[in-house]
Amino acid sequence: MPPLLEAIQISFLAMIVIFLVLGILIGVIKVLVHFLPYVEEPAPPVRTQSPVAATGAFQEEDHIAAIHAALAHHLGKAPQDIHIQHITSL
Amino acid sequence: MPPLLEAIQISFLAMIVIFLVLGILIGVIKVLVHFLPYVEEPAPPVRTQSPVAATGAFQEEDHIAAIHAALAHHLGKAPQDIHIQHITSL
Amino acid sequence: MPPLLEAIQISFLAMIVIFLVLGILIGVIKVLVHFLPYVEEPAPPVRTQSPVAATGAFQEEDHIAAIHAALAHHLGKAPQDIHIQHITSL
Amino acid sequence: MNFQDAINKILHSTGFATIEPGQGLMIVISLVLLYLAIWKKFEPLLLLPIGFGCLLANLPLSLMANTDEGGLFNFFYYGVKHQILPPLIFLGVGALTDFGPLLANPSTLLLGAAAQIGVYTTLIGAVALGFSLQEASAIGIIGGADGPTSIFLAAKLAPHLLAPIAIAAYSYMSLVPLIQPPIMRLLTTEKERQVKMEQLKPISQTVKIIFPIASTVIIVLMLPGVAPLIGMLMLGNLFRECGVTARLHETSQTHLINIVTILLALAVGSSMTAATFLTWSTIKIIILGLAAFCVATAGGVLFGKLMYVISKGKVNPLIGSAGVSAVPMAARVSQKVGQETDKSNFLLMHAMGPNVAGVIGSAVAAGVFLSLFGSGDAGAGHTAIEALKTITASLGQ
Amino acid sequence: MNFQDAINKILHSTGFATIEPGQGLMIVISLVLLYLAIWKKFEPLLLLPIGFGCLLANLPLSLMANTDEGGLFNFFYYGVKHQILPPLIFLGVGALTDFGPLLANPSTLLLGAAAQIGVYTTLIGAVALGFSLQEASAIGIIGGADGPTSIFLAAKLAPHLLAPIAIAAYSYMSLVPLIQPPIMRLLTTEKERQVKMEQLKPISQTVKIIFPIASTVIIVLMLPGVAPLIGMLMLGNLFRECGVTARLHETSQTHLINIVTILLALAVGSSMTAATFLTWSTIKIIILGLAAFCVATAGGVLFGKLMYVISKGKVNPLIGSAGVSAVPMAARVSQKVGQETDKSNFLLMHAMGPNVAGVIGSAVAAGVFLSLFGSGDAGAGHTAIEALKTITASLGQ
Amino acid sequence: MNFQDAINKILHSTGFATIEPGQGLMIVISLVLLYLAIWKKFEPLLLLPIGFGCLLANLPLSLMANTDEGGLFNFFYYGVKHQILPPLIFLGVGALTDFGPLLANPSTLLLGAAAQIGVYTTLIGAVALGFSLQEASAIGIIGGADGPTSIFLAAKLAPHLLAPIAIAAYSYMSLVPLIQPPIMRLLTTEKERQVKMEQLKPISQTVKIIFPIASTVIIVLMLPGVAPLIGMLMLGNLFRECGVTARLHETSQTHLINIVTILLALAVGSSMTAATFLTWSTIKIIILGLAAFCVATAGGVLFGKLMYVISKGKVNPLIGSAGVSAVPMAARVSQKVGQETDKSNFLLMHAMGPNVAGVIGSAVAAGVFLSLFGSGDAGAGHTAIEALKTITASLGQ
Ligand code: NA
Ligand code: NA
Ligand code: NA
Repeated sequence: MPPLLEAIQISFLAMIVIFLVLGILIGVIKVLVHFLPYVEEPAPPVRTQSPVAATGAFQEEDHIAAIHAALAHHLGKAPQDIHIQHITSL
Repeated sequence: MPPLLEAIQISFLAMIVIFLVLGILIGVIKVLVHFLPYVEEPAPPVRTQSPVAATGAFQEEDHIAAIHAALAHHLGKAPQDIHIQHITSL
Repeated sequence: MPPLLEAIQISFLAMIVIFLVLGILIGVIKVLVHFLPYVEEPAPPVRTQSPVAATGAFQEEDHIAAIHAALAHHLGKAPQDIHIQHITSL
Repeated sequence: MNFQDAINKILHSTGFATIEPGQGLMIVISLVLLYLAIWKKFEPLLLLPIGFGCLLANLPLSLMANTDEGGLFNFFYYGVKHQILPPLIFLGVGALTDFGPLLANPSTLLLGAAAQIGVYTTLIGAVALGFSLQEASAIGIIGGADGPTSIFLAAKLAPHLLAPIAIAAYSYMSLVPLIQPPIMRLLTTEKERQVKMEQLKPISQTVKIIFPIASTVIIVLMLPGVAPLIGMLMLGNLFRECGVTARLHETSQTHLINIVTILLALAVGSSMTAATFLTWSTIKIIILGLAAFCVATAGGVLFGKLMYVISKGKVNPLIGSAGVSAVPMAARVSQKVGQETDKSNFLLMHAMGPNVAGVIGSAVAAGVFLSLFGSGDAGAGHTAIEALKTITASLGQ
Repeated sequence: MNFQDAINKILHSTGFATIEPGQGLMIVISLVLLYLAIWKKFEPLLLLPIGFGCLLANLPLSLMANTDEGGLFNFFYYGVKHQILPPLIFLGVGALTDFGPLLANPSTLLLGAAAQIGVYTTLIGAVALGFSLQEASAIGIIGGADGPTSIFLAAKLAPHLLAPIAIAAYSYMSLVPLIQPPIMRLLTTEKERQVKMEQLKPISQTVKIIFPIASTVIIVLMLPGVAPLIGMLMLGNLFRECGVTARLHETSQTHLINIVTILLALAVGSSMTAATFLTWSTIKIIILGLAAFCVATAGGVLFGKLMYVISKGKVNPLIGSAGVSAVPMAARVSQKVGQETDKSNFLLMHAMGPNVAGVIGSAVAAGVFLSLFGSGDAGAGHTAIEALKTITASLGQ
Repeated sequence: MNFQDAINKILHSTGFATIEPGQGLMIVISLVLLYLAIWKKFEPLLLLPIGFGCLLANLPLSLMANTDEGGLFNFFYYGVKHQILPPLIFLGVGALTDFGPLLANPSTLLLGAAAQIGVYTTLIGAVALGFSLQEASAIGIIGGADGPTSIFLAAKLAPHLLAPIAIAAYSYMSLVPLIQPPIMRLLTTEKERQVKMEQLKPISQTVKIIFPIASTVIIVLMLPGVAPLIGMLMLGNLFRECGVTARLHETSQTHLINIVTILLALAVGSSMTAATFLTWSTIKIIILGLAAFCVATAGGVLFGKLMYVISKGKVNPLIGSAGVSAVPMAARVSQKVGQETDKSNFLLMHAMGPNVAGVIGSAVAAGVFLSLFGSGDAGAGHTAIEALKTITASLGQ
């Protein structure tokens, strides 16, 4: 068989193999996605950000915690090692 | 000597060797700890957190320093390159 | 040739080679620096810190952005995923 | 002979005097690569160290060519010659890849397959230009637009062509934003380019975890020769998705891939010597590589048009060109060309599906070649060629 | 034969057809390992890549088994065969380990020694089940609950059993929270479990620096065969404590240990082939390993009871079980079982002493085996066996 | 023989009994190195693992010496023997180095050249003390104050002297703050020390990018033997300056250099055995190394005085001593001695120019030696020696 003809035939069959392999993969993915559908995780309750919370005490605690962590990092201590005892308005 | 008997004897002697080696280690540790006791380092004076300081000016400086560092990081500058000139109550 | 004499002559010629190589390097650097002079990049306008800005609204926005980023990091979210809706004086 | 003469002789003894024209030309080529990497940002993570490796390899008497026994880069080249480094790169690529868009729209895998048409037409072209089938395969894979896959296959099937193949692969990957848009515009109608695709559905974490395992099993069963590449790619992705190996994920996608990139790129660069690079083969490979990229782009877009028809206008054919891989640049090109027609059209995430599919597609294409031409007699490709010969023989009767 | 036949033949030519039953079973085992690693969080940093390595090694014709010359994992396995990778893991372990609790209460080293009773009873059991003394030693060390030590010793004394030994070691380490509590409850009285221990004294930095150096000198002088393990463990700890090598400490405990873990685990996984793994030996090793863990736990707790008596009730025997190592899980088990009886009892830090002592203890136990059975004729173990033979001979007279 | 005797025999069988006096002395030396590294902060990143490697190598029967086939450190030593590790260290050094001050004041390169006078006077001294020319070269390079360069050259020209050369190089680098100031004060007048230098001009990014490429081409063309060192140094610097390879820059200057440092230092330490280290050569090398450092400092300062004269008082000769490299300690010494005379004088940035020039200077000096004495017959040095012989012959006529 002349090489060019062989190359053409190889190309043709190789494309078939590729489509076959990737086609099987598609089937597997479809089966997987069908039987293991995405289920939205219940939002972690602690982190809910309702508009109300944003203005209320809870959110404020969160602010303080963030500053607490920043300070801990700044002071080079573990967060549990420092206790914010008083926060004055800057 | 039958293998099982040999195994038992080996086990027995090996336990002796292990206890011997670790026993020597214990002795060395005891000597080390005795002659090189822990001496509490004098607390770095700058970082003392007396309850009084926590409400006073010093602590506030510390807060500002922390925010200063956070800002420096945020602005992508070295801390010494920025100067907080005024802090308004948010 | 006695080894010591050889060593002395080698040392002498080696120093010449070193000065020659580094001398060429100096010439290349001088040419490079001459033809490719340093041009000051125009300062990025957004980050200018005029004394006025430091007390004004712009700087305050920057503070908020910094706290925003810190909070985002603290909450483990991407900065664009959280919206600060209200900031109360702590 | 006086002192003056000695100094003169020293001056004339430098490598400046002993340099050969081929080395001089290779040094110029290495400087061009460095220029493209640094100032044109052509895949700088690869082309900068490749260019620097080429520079050192061609400075006379430096013993830095890949073939200099005991030379530094000879040790690095060991990892290319034995196909150790490309799979480790793929470990990092897997750790960096999100197969989510592909899983949300699995039929985009077909676009990743269609883009491999560039691989096979180039194979035919290479044979027509006088290369052997093995060489032609290694050249064809340039159309797959995956550096590590190209290096892996070239090191196995045509090590003497490794340098131009690697250079062509990375160069054209950088040129994707120039090569693809005209072809994409030519082959699509404005109506097609305006198609807005449905938002991708989210995928459960379990599917994301099972996918790398399942695809490894399937692909390696069918094409065992590509096991190191596909295996490491999917292991990296498993590190990423499984949620319990954060340490290994982090290392794979940062310092491990970086270290391996440095070693691999220097080794590839050190193989760019005048003897292997300054040949007609190199020029043919450069031309064939460009053709491969163009055909691959066209193949992806045309298959996209087919999907547009079959899906009754739900698939924008512009995402087909992303099937060449060159992650994530080809996907960005789809996005950009899409927005030329309609500013509110966001194709990026849709193009990420065929984009990562292209990585798998090229690895599969390499697997077919390995089962056809590799040592051993393994896999679907091998039997395919046997079947082919039987058919041909029976047709000839 | 027509085209239809060709396609059919391709379909039948895949690895699906050539797969052997042993490979199929090994693939199932690899999937079980992946399941345990990902969903049951069984030592995922090791068992996930081990499982994936096993999967690739057993896909037919992939050439990914440790014995496939020129295969990718064959190169990784080089580092296991020559005992290069386990010491590098131990460098990271040392960098991650705080010997402070051990130094504050050095007698807990005896608990780390007592837990090695699991090693030696298993040795006897293994000999009873027909293993040679060398094999039995490598199996016994599973009771030491230290993966790198087990792999190091198995690679030296019984490389053909490496795979099941490594799997057993890491699996049972993961099962510590299930295996230990019943044994601990059975062997202790409520009064013993209620013991609250005195707070640990702080240790000077100087002692923390001298300890790794001194213990290296002592252990290697007495058991030179274990020098690579103990040496690298203590060097890592010295990087941590000395205060002047922060860079090396950081690298040792993050990216270096991560890279080595990936290579080591894939190499171990690639040694799990049907020929070496699907044997009666494996089943025996699995059973012996479980026994080793149980006896080790019992040994630690019983010695803890002895220390309770000697210390007149100051030592809580529950910390004894932590002597098996499996850092830090076994220490957490001590804490948890302690709190079942008294919620206000915090044993964690006290259990960290025997916990890290268990790491040293197992390495010492490995050293004894190496001096008994390793090449060369070095160390205390060797002379011990000579002395033993003399005794036996004299007794026999 | 009873049980008592057996235990006694075990006790006497430990390495304590088999240790040889040479090993004992080497262990003491290793402990001294650890002491200097940890408590005196003598180059701890190198001297700590070197000392620990030496300790392990000299514990009897540990098989941790560099020459123990199959031993752990024998594998690490492979990377020293084949000159793989020092260039990788230099990749990191380049990534960490800012050549800006050198480019702003290129004539400081001459100070880096002048400091190499320490290398050559030591060469003469070493020959006078009976070393061969090759050995003398490797010893002389200690005066270059660059660890990786010293190790690279010693591994090539005098591997049997590697250990004392490496130890001397790193020790004296640590002692720069003690060795240099008296020499600097002795050789300069108060007026000279008071010179305040003009502020350095900024350098364009383009020049910073072209410099590592251009200097590689020039130096390797003239001295090809040093290609691995200079090439990797400049590649690391190119990673740093080019702005498009941040990933590779980050890895080169952190975890890659750290990993290589650990392997290199342990390998060097493992070569410190009694047989190679406890010789008269070592003592001579220690003395010659000190002389080299002193002469190098003096050479830099004296050339600085010359530049002071030529520049009509614009150059402070104190920056000359920084030409020995030992980055950045020698530059800090210039700063400190300068401030002794005038508190408002800031020489640090000015001293960084000669400081990094010293790194290049020593590499160039190594290149001269390699072209003189290395295998092959390459480079300017080689022809220089030929010219020299011709001259000598003609003079002799
Ligand atoms: Na592709
Ligand atoms: Na243990
Ligand atoms: Na120097």
